[in-house]
Amino acid sequence: MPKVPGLFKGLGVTLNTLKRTVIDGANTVQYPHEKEAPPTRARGVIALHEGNCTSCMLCVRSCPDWCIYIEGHKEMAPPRRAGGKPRQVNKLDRFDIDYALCMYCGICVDVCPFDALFWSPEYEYSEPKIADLLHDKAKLSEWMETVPEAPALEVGAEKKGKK
Amino acid sequence: MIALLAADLPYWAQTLLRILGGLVAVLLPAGTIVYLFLFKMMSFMQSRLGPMEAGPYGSMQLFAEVGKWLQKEDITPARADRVIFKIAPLVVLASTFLLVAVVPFGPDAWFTNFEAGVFYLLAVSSVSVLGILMAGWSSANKYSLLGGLRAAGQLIAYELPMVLAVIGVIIQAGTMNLQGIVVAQNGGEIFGWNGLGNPYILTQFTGFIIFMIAVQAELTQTPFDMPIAESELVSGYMTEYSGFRFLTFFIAEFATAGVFSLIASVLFLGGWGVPFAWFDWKSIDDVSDWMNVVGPLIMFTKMMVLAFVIMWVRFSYPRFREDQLQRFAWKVLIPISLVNIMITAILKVAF
Amino acid sequence: MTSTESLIDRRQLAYIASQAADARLNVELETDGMTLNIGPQHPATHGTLRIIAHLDGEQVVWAEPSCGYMHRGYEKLTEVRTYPQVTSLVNRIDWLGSFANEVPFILAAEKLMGIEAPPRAQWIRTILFELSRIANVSLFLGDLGVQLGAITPVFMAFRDREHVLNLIEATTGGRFHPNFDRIGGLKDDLPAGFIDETRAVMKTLRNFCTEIEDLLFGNEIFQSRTRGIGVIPKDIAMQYGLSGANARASGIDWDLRRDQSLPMAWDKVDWKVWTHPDGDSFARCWIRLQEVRESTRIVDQLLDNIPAGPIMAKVPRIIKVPEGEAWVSTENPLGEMGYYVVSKGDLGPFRTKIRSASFNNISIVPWILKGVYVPDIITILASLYFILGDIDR
Amino acid sequence: MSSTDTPIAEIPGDTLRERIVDDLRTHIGADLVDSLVKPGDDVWVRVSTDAWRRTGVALREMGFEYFCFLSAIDWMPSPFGKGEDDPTAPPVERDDTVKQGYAGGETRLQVLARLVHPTLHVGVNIKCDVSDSEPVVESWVSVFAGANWHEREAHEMFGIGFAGHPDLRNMYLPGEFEGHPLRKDFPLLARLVKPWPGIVDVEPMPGGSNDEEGDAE
Repeated sequence: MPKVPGLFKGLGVTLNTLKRTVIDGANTVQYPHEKEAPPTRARGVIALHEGNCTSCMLCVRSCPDWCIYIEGHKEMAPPRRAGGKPRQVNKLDRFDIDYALCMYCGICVDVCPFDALFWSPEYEYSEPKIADLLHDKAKLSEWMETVPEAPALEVGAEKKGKK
Repeated sequence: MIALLAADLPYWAQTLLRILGGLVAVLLPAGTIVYLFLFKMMSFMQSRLGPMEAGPYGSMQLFAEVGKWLQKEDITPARADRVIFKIAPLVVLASTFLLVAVVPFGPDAWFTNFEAGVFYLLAVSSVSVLGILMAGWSSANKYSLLGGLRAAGQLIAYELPMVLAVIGVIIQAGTMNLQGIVVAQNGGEIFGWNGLGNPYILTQFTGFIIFMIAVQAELTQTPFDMPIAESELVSGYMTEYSGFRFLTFFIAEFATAGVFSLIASVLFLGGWGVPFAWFDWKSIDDVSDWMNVVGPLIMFTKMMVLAFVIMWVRFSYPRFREDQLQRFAWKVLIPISLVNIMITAILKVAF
Repeated sequence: MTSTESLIDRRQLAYIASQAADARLNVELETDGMTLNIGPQHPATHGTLRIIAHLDGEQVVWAEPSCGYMHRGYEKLTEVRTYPQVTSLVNRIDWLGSFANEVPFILAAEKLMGIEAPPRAQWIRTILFELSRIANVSLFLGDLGVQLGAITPVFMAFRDREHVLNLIEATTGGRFHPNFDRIGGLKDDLPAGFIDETRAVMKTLRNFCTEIEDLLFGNEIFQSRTRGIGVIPKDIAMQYGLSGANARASGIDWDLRRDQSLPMAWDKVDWKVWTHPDGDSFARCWIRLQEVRESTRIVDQLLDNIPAGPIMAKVPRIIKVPEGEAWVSTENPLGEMGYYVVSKGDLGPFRTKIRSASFNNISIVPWILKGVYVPDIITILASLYFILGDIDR
Repeated sequence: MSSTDTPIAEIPGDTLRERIVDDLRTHIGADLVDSLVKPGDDVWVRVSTDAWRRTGVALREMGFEYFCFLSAIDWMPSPFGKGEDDPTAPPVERDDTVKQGYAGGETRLQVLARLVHPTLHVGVNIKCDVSDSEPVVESWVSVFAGANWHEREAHEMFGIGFAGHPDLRNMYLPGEFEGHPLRKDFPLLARLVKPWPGIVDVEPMPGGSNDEEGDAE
C-alpha cells in the first residue's frame, strides 16, 4: 500500500474530528447551562460539623498555610445522664477558614480526630472581594449539607471504617 | 453594483450603489468566513462548539466582537511613527477593496470590467504588503519589525508563483479580461463535449494547486503564517494594534481570504457561470438576465468551498520556517509553474 | 551517530560562514545586531521565562535565559514545614504531573525511616505516577503543535487529558494537586469503578497518540521544522545533566524506572525504554510520544493484578524522621526529579535539595541556541519541554 | 573499610560502591577526607576544599559523566525555628550547635554535588567543607558545563564563591539583593510577619502533643 503523505493524513484527522463533533456532539460542556458533577472525593470546599468540634487546634497547627483561625472558651455543659456531673466542654467562638490562603491540601480534614471537618465537592463560591473568601463558622456549617457519602472502594481494598 | 440598474441612474447614485455593492462583496464573505469557518468549523475540528451565547448558535458573535473592538482604546505606542501607524491598516483593507473591483459576479454584475483585469488584480494584491510593511516598521516594536519584514519577503516570494500560475489560464483563455475568462470556461468544451464547459481546474490543475498555495501564503495563513506567528512573534506586525485598527486588520485578513477565493473561482472554477450548453447560450450576450441574481450565489458557493479548503489547511498544519518557505517558493513552485506554462503553451499551439 | 555528527558539523560550519559573511556585511553596511527580549510574557515560554537573544537578522548570535520570575523558594519553605505538609508543597513544582513530584520525596522520607509501603500502595502509586505522566506529556504533545503553529492538537490534548484528570480527581480529590501520597502508603484506596474507567481512558489515550502522530508527527512540515534542529550530542547531554526524554533522544539509554530499584511496581510489568540516536528536536518529541504509549501499556498491565491488602504501613501518627540523609530520584514526566533530604530527627526536613529536571534541561539553552533562527528558538524550547515551576521551584 | 564508624556500616558490604571509593582514593589520595557507603543505597565522600575540582575531574575519568546537581548545605540550626513562636512570650532558647551529616565535616557550610555513572547507575554524593571566612571553592564549569547554573544558584542562595566561574550573576534575585536566602540565619519573613494561629491555646491536643504511640488507623 503506498504511503499516504502526512499532509493529507493531517487533513483527515481534522475532518474526522469535525464529523465526530457534528454527529456525536462536542466534548465540552456549556458551563452555566449544564454542570458536570464533580466526583465525591473532590476537594471543593471544607465543611464544618460544629457540634463535633472541640476546638482542639489540631487543624490550625497542621495547616501549612496558617489559614484556619479558631477561638474558643471553656464552658460547663449539663450532664449527659441524669444525675451525672456537669461536664466541661470547649465552646467554639470562632472558626474561620481563609480560602484566599487555603491551598486545598486537605491536611486539616485528615488530622481532625473528631470528624468535624469534611470535604464537599461544591465549587461555586467565588467572590468579587477577596475578603469575602474568609468563611466563618456559619458559612462553613452550611456546606455540611453538600457533603456526600464516601464512595465505595475498588475490589481488593481493605475494609476500613472512616476514622 | 449591477451595471444594468446603474445605467440610467445619475452619477452619484451609481457611485453610491457601487460603494454599497463593494461593501457587501467584501464584508459579506468576510463575515461568513469568520463565523462559519473561524468560529464554528475550527471549533468543531477541535471537538468543541465555539461561541454559543450571542444569538442562536452564537451567530451574533461577530457583531459582539466588532462592538467589543470598537469600544477598546486605540493605543498608539509612544515611539511609533504615528501617521504611518494609523494609515497602515487602512492600506491593507484598501487592497481588498481594490481587488474586488474587477471581480465579475454575473454577466452584467461587475464594478469595472476592463481588458487587463488579471494584470490589475495581481498588481493590487501586493498593495497589502505595503500596508503590512508600514505597520511593522512604524510600530517601533522588534516583533512587529520582524513580522513586517517576514511578510514583505514572503509576499514578494509568492507573488511570482501566483503570477506564473495565472499565466497558464491566460494562455488558455486568450484574454486577460476576467469576464472573458469566465465566458471562455463556461462556453468551452472538453474534446467536443460541452456538458461541463471547460473549467480550467481540469486542464490547469497544477496551476490551480500552485495558485492556492500562493494564496495561502499571500493571506499569511498557516502553514505560511510566519509574519503573524503567535507563538514566535506574538502576532507580528499586528502586535501593537488595538481597538478598531486591529479590527481593520482582522477584517482585511478574512475579506482578502474571501476575495482571493472569489478570484480563484473565477480563474479556475468558471466563476459565476453555468455551462452555457445547458441553456444553449452561445456567447455572453445570450446569457439571461436572471444570471445576475443566480451568478453571485454560484460565486458565493464556490468561494465557500475554496475558503473551506484554505481554512481547513490552516487549522491542520504547523507553520513553516521563513527560509524553508523561501526555498519552497523559489525551488519548487516557480520551476513547476514555469514548466506548466511551457506545457500549456505547447498544447495551445498544438490544438 | 555519524548523521548526528555531520549535522552538528554542518550547523557549525553554516554558523561560522554566516558569521564571516555578516562580519563583511557589517563593515560595508554598518548593520548592528538587535537584542530581542523573548518573555517574560511570551506565548512560547508558557510561563514566565525570559530569553534575551541577541540577533543578527533572524539568526541568534547569543541567547541567555533569565529565570526566577516564578521562584517560590520551596527549598526554604520545606525547612519550616512538617513532612506531611511538604507533599502539598512539592506537588506544585511540576504542576502538570503533580503526583509524580510527591513520590520521590515520600520515598526519601520512607528510606530514612526504613519503612516500605505495602504492595497495594506501591501498585496504586505507580498507576497514579504513570497517569500523571500521561497528563503531563499529552499536554506537551498538544502544546508542541501550538508552538509550531498548528492550533488543533492542543485542543485534542486538552480533550483527552481531561479524562486522565478526571481519574486522578476521582481517586485523590484533586485534579492538579493530589496530595495523596503519605509516608508509609496512600491516603485512601481506589474508588469503585476505577479499574474499568481507567482501561477505557487508556484506550482513548492510545487513540489520541495515533491522532497526534497523524496530525503532527507525520506531517512533512512538522518534520522539516524539527529534524536536525537543536541537536544535542550524547556527551553534552551528560555534562549538562539532561534527563528524561531529552537524554534518551540523544541516545542515552537511561530510564530511572528501569535502572534503579525503588519500592514501586515498574519492574513487575513489561515495557520498553525508547531511545533515539538523532538528538534533535524531532527525536525528543517522538520519544515523548512513545512514552505516552508505554505509560498506557504500563497502566493497563498494572490494572490487571493490583494486589489486595492494606494501603498503609504501620507508621506513628506524628511522623518524626530519624536523622540521616537520603537521595531518591524518579523518572518524572520531565526527567529526573530527585530530593536530597537531610533530616535531623525533627518533624520536618532540615534541608531539602530539590533537583528538578527542567532546571538542568533548560541550562543547556545558551549553548544550544547559538546560531539558530528565531523560529528555531521556539522549536528547541518546545522540544526541550520545561515547566516554569520546575525550573524555578 | 573506609566507612566511618556509623552503625549502618555493619550491614553486609557493597563491593561496587566500596570499590568506587577506593578508586577515587587512588585518584586524589589523602584529599578524600571521609567517606560513607550505605550498601545498596548510596555513597558519600567528603574531599578537602582544595581538591574540589580535582575530584570532579577524577570522577569524570572514572566514568561518572552524568552531572546530577550541585548545591550546598548550611548545617547551622535555624535561629528562628519554624516561626511558630509567640511574639509576646520570652524568646525561645534554641540549640545552635552545628552538626554535620554523613561523611562528617568541620564547617557550617558544605558544598554538595552528585555525579552518576550512566551505565552502572550508581551515584556519588560529594561534599566539601567551605570555610566561613572565605567561602570559595573552585568552579566545576570547566569539568561539567552543566554546573554553571547550579553554581550560580548556590552562589546566590548560600553566598559561596566559585573561583573560575565565568558569570556568577544572580539567577533568581535582583542583582542588588542582600543576604543569602537559603542560609539558616536568613529569616523566612512570611513566617515572622504574622503570628502563628496555633499559638492560641484552648485545650491541649488530645493525648498530649507528644503522642507517638497511636497508629495511622
